Amino acid sequence: MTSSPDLFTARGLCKRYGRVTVLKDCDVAIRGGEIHALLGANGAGKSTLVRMMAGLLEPTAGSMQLDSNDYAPNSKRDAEIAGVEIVQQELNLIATLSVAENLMLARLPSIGGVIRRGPLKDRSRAALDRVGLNDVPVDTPVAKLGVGKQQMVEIAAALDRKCRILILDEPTAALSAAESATLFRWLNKLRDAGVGIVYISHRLDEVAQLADRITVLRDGQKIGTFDATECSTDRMVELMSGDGGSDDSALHPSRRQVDTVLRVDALTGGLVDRVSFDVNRGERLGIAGLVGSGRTELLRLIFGADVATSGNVYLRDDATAYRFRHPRQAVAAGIAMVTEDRKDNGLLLSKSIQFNTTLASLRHRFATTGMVRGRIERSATQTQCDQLDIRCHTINQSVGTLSGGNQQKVAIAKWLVRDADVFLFDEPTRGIDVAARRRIYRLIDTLAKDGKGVVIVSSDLEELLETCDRIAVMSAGRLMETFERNDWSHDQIMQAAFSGYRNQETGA
Amino acid sequence: MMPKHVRNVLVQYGGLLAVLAVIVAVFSFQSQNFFQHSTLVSIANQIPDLTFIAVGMTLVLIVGGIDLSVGSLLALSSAVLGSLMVDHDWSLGTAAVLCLATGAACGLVNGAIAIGFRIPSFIVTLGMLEMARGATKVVTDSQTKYIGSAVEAIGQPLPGLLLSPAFLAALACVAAGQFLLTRTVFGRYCVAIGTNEEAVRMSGIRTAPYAMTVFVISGLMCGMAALAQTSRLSSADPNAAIGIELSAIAACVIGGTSLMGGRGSVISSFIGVLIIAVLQTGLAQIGVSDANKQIITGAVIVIAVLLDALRSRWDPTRP
Amino acid sequence: MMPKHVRNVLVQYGGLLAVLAVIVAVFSFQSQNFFQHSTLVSIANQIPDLTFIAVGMTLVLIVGGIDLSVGSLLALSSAVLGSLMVDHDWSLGTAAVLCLATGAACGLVNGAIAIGFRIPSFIVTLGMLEMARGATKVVTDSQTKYIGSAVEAIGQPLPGLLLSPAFLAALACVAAGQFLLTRTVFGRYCVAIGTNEEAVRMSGIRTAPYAMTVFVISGLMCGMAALAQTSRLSSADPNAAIGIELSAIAACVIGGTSLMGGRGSVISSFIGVLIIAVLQTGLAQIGVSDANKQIITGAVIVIAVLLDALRSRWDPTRP
Amino acid sequence: TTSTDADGTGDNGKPRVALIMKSLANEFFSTMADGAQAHQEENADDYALIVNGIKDERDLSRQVALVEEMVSSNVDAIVIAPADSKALVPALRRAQQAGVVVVNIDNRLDADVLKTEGITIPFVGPDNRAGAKKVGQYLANQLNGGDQVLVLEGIRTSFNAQQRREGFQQAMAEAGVEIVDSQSAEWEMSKANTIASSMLSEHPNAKAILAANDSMALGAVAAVRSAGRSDDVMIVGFDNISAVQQAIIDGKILATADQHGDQLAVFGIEAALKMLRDPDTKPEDVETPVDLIHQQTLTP
Ligand SMILES: Nc1ncnc2c1ncn2[C@@H]1O[C@H](COP(=O)(O)OP(=O)(O)OP(=O)(O)O)[C@@H](O)[C@H]1O
Ligand SMILES: Nc1ncnc2c1ncn2[C@@H]1O[C@H](COP(=O)(O)OP(=O)(O)OP(=O)(O)O)[C@@H](O)[C@H]1O
Ligand SMILES: O[C@@H]1[C@H](O)[C@H](O)CO[C@H]1O
Ligand SMILES: [Mg+2]
Ligand SMILES: [Mg+2]
Repeated sequence: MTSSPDLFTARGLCKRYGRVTVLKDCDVAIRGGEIHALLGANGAGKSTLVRMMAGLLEPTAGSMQLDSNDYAPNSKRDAEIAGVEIVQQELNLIATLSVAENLMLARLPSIGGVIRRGPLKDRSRAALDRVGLNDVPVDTPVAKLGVGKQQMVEIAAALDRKCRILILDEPTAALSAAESATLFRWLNKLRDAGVGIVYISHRLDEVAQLADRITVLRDGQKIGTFDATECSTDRMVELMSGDGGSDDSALHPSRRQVDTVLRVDALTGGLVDRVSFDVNRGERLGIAGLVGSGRTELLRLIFGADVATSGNVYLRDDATAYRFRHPRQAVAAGIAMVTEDRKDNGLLLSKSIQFNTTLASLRHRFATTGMVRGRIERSATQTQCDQLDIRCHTINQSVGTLSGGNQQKVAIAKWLVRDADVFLFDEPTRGIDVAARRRIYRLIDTLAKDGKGVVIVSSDLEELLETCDRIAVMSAGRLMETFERNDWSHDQIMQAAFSGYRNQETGA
Repeated sequence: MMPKHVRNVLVQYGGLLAVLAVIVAVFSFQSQNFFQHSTLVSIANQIPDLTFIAVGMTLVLIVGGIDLSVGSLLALSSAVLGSLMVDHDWSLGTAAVLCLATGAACGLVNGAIAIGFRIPSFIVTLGMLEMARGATKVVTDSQTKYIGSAVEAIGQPLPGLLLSPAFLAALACVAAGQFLLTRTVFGRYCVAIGTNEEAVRMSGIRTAPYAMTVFVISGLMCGMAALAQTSRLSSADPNAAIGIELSAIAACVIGGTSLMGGRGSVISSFIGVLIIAVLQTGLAQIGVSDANKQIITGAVIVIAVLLDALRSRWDPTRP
Repeated sequence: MMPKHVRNVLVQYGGLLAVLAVIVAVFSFQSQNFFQHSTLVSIANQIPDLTFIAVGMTLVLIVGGIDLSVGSLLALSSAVLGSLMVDHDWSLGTAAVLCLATGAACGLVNGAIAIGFRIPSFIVTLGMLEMARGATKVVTDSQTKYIGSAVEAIGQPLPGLLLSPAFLAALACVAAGQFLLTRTVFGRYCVAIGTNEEAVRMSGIRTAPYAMTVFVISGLMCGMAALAQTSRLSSADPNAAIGIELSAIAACVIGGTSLMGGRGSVISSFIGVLIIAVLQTGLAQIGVSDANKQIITGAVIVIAVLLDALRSRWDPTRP
Repeated sequence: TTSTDADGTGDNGKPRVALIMKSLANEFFSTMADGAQAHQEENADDYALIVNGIKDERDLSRQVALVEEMVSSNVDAIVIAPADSKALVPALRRAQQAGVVVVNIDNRLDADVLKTEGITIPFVGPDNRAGAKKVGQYLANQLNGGDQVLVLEGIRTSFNAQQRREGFQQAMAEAGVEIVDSQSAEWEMSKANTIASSMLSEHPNAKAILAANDSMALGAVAAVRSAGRSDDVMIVGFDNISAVQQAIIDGKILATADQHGDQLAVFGIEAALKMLRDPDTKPEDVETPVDLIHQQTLTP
């Protein structure tokens, strides 16, 4: 690795909110032609740092230089002009505009203010094809895409812009391996072209595979910058958390009991086509698949968020066939669901941690005769904060001001407080750091131990391999195959994930 | 404990109370007759109508709706009261029950259509605004119903207390509304629904009954307002309360309630009502021209909200 | 190519056009005088005012704002026109320029305060509603300014065409507004800002100039409406257009514009205006009682939106 | 110029008369409408009637539209109580030009504007100034020179509001009574209540309130009552709507003027029918009576 000169340097960067300091005296240097990973636990200050680089946030103190010129962007526009692009952790698309308009939003091709629709279409088509989104029409409204596709659109937009520094804040959190691979190919190309890439991810194997250098943040402070070659994933964890490698992956104990707790029978609706499976008490069932394969839709059908056109759901050893028409019925029957898109339908961002944590169980656990009992509400919230290690100043802080990972923990806490027989998790560790992820795996293990049935949808296959008793694979809305823990392989699962589309092509 | 409480009140309502104090000070300075007992009594007599309506409106705005029909519902409820008492010789008590029921029933219709068919409440209540006004004309035969002293007790100061039952009831509704909003499951869910209805639904909560109830409350408050106004004027006027929806919404927004839902306080709306009422009374009292009255009213509304916005931007504890 | 285009229009506007057609059919059935040339001319003469205002309002609603001051701005612009022509003998041309400038300037003030200080536009324009009405009374000295034939040309049918310049200008504004909204960078940014202002800002686009411009356009449209109305009445009336904001917003919402911002169509708003105007005219012609007129109007507004909502729920291509 | 008659009288050959009023929610106008309807029923063979009003008294653009709509539905005559004395004239000229007979009732059109537009429209209605003066004089008899009184005006752009204010002023001036405050409550009860309450606070010595119509007088009654001054503040109104009659009997209102609203439209319609029957009649103004109403006139 040649040590090319620094393209970007930051010295003594600080960010304070009121009395709280979230980033202290941070020095960073990014070289042209490197992929520079930024690691740290949830709330360590990664997003804060890169948002300052991209002109989205004003530093409280410190200075930045680009090409050894002073660089102090006042807006994202300033940063773009200087050649700094960012893909943010949270989705930032305009739901009512088309995919093409979103892709080119700040650069709509026009003459005298009138949009040139030909070039708009062509250029956005090219940008989509580049990231493998060949099947997404450029004129669909973005609201019609699933979260994963939306994330891909954001990435496509960033890759389409010329830049010298490209910042990606957890770009793969909602992507499965196949999409991630396309992205990595492009990142490698850009690196070769001399672009400096800042890459934030909690998926350490990705980092190990991709990064040239690694900077680690802990509690708002920089721990150091390291060559990727001298950093194993264990070492990364150690640097981030400050203590030596913890219990790590203990053997996966099966908690599976004999009686079924959830049986899904030929459930159909939207893209989902006659999906059947069952989950025993204490069992963890993973659902894998490509982005857009219908996993989220399946969970929504089970939960009554969308209404199935046919098929049924059975719970416990009860013979009653359910087809829920409203999530309330599902919750009442004993199902909980942690949604994929926390910003959209998981959390009330402007409300406090406490408000969100107790929302689903207010009536059952925190009220007598319709009146809220503030004290037990507070203590239950505090317990969850401690258990899940939600990093916050107070439980009255609005959830919108938490770091992405900590927001996700609140979304989970809401259902832990509510309790249920069956837990549906849609991308439960999206944006969650390694340590917290362990904590959540342990938590899921506890749920299993208590005899709950758990369904986990995840785009992170490693996660499923690590936590689940069985993995079902969806492809194009159908459940293709189910693998037992003892006889699954990475390869087989990927094969199955593609199989639905292959059949489609040959069939057509 | 107590001082902290007082401080909280000051922090939360300080900006608005300051605006109110300034307005009172200016009028007292302009007219030696302003800051006196009779003015206060006259203001206390005027505000119950708008207060009742603003309480209901606050809740409706908080769940993310709007109720434009309040003026017509007031008129219709009042017409029912007047017609029953004048044309059918009902007693005040039973007629009052029907008056309240009328408001609540119309509110239920508003809610049922808006929520049942998922149509913007703006349109549903705009339709109701027209329909209820038309119904008022049918009920009264477009005649002002003069009821006379039979209905006056509600608005008359209680002996010794100097405050009318209507005023006390309005205060009680403000207190109850604030309690409902901040201390009950119902209130919490209303705030949640206004913030992000889909997220509430995905938490396994049925949103429709809550939103529906809020529209019924708003209708009921129109019935209360009708009682207060009818008693104050001793008559049921088919033209009553035209345009009051804008004043009520203004009071709520001055008090910091968001038109986008999810944020609001009944007490703050009440302070908004006070600001509007004091302004109206004061301007009429110092006798400025009609034109200047409007110019000043407009300016003060904007300035009040501006000051409150600046203050709360400065206040780090508020989101 | 063409058939697809036609189909698109039908899919997009079909529900509203069907409602309109039903209304026309019912009235034609009720009165042999309805479906005739002179009625159409009379409707065409009335609608320019509301059309202009609805065009501006659509844009304001789309960026997530609201403009309650439109009625007062119309009156003030009209008052300026009247006062200049009557009291200062200005020619129509120059006075008209100042009339438009008045509207636009007030719109600029609305936008500057609402956006500059981040105050809800509801409050700012409510303040402007009062202030501009007060100013109107100052300008006209609370007197109707009779201008006479000097101003009539604008609203008079062009020989041979049977349509007035005001009507043609209103149609042109609808077309221009729709084009602006769907085909220009400006329009797409307005939609984007109304959908998710934060995300637009994150994309490195400054939102303030766009939102500001939209308020100026709304003010300018009030000036246009003032020209149309003044010419129709040959006079500037200080009480003109009170309450027109509700009709304009109703027209927009009937047309599917969202009060939450981010969604709307100028053409649909225009169809909304037509529905309202045809309803008024038809009800006047068949001579139902005033009370029933209001009841029917309210019901039709709700039903129109209801039908459109049901249709679009059934239409799988719409989100 | 009777081209419209050809098809307008298509149904049974009866002439069609359109009555266009202001707010039908004001009792004054609903009485007027009832009177007209009763008259039409008695004379069902002579003419057909269409009654229209506007939402509130200020919605004049709608009233202009109504004129046009009535013309386009081929009525033969329009009898109108204009919401504005000036702004309606051009529309009425166009109606005349289309061959429609036009009669002005209640609120007189502006003479200068009529002249400028080059048309004559007969006015059928009371002398509002004289009526107001009568009421004012009756009140003045109960007052002493130097007493203070308050005035509630109607909408300032309408001619009859201006006339009534002048009538009040004249009567007070002649009696040496001082008007200490005069504000417009736009014909509305609740607005009048607010304004009267404030004026009473500001002028604790006021002895009377003169309201330009009865709705505002009722608002004033309530204001006086809640100020606890029912015994020393007198109130007068205008219109003699049914609601005030009880109040006058109860002694809460001193007097009002009856301008015979129920007859007003009838007089107008009769004038119009006469002009239709005989196109050569010169349109002439008709002054309708205004009578003073007080406790004695109501309790025989
Ligand atoms: N507006 C704000 N007010 C107060 N604190 C804030 C605000 N915005 C962010 N913070 C705090 O700053 C800290 C750093 O947040 P940041 O988003 O940079 O973390 P992160 O390293 O990106 O974490 P994650 O991996 O979860 O995305 C968090 O503790 C967060 O709560
Ligand atoms: N509201 C909607 N309207 C139309 N199509 C939709 C809608 N929501 C999702 N889809 C489509 O349905 C398909 C399945 O989406 P789903 O979100 O279930 O997939 P997923 O496997 O969970 O992937 P992701 O990682 O994108 O969440 C996608 O192709 C998506 O574009
Ligand atoms: O003459 C009438 C009545 O007095 C009414 O009360 C208001 O409008 C006037 O024109
Ligand atoms: Mg982050
Ligand atoms: Mg998904």
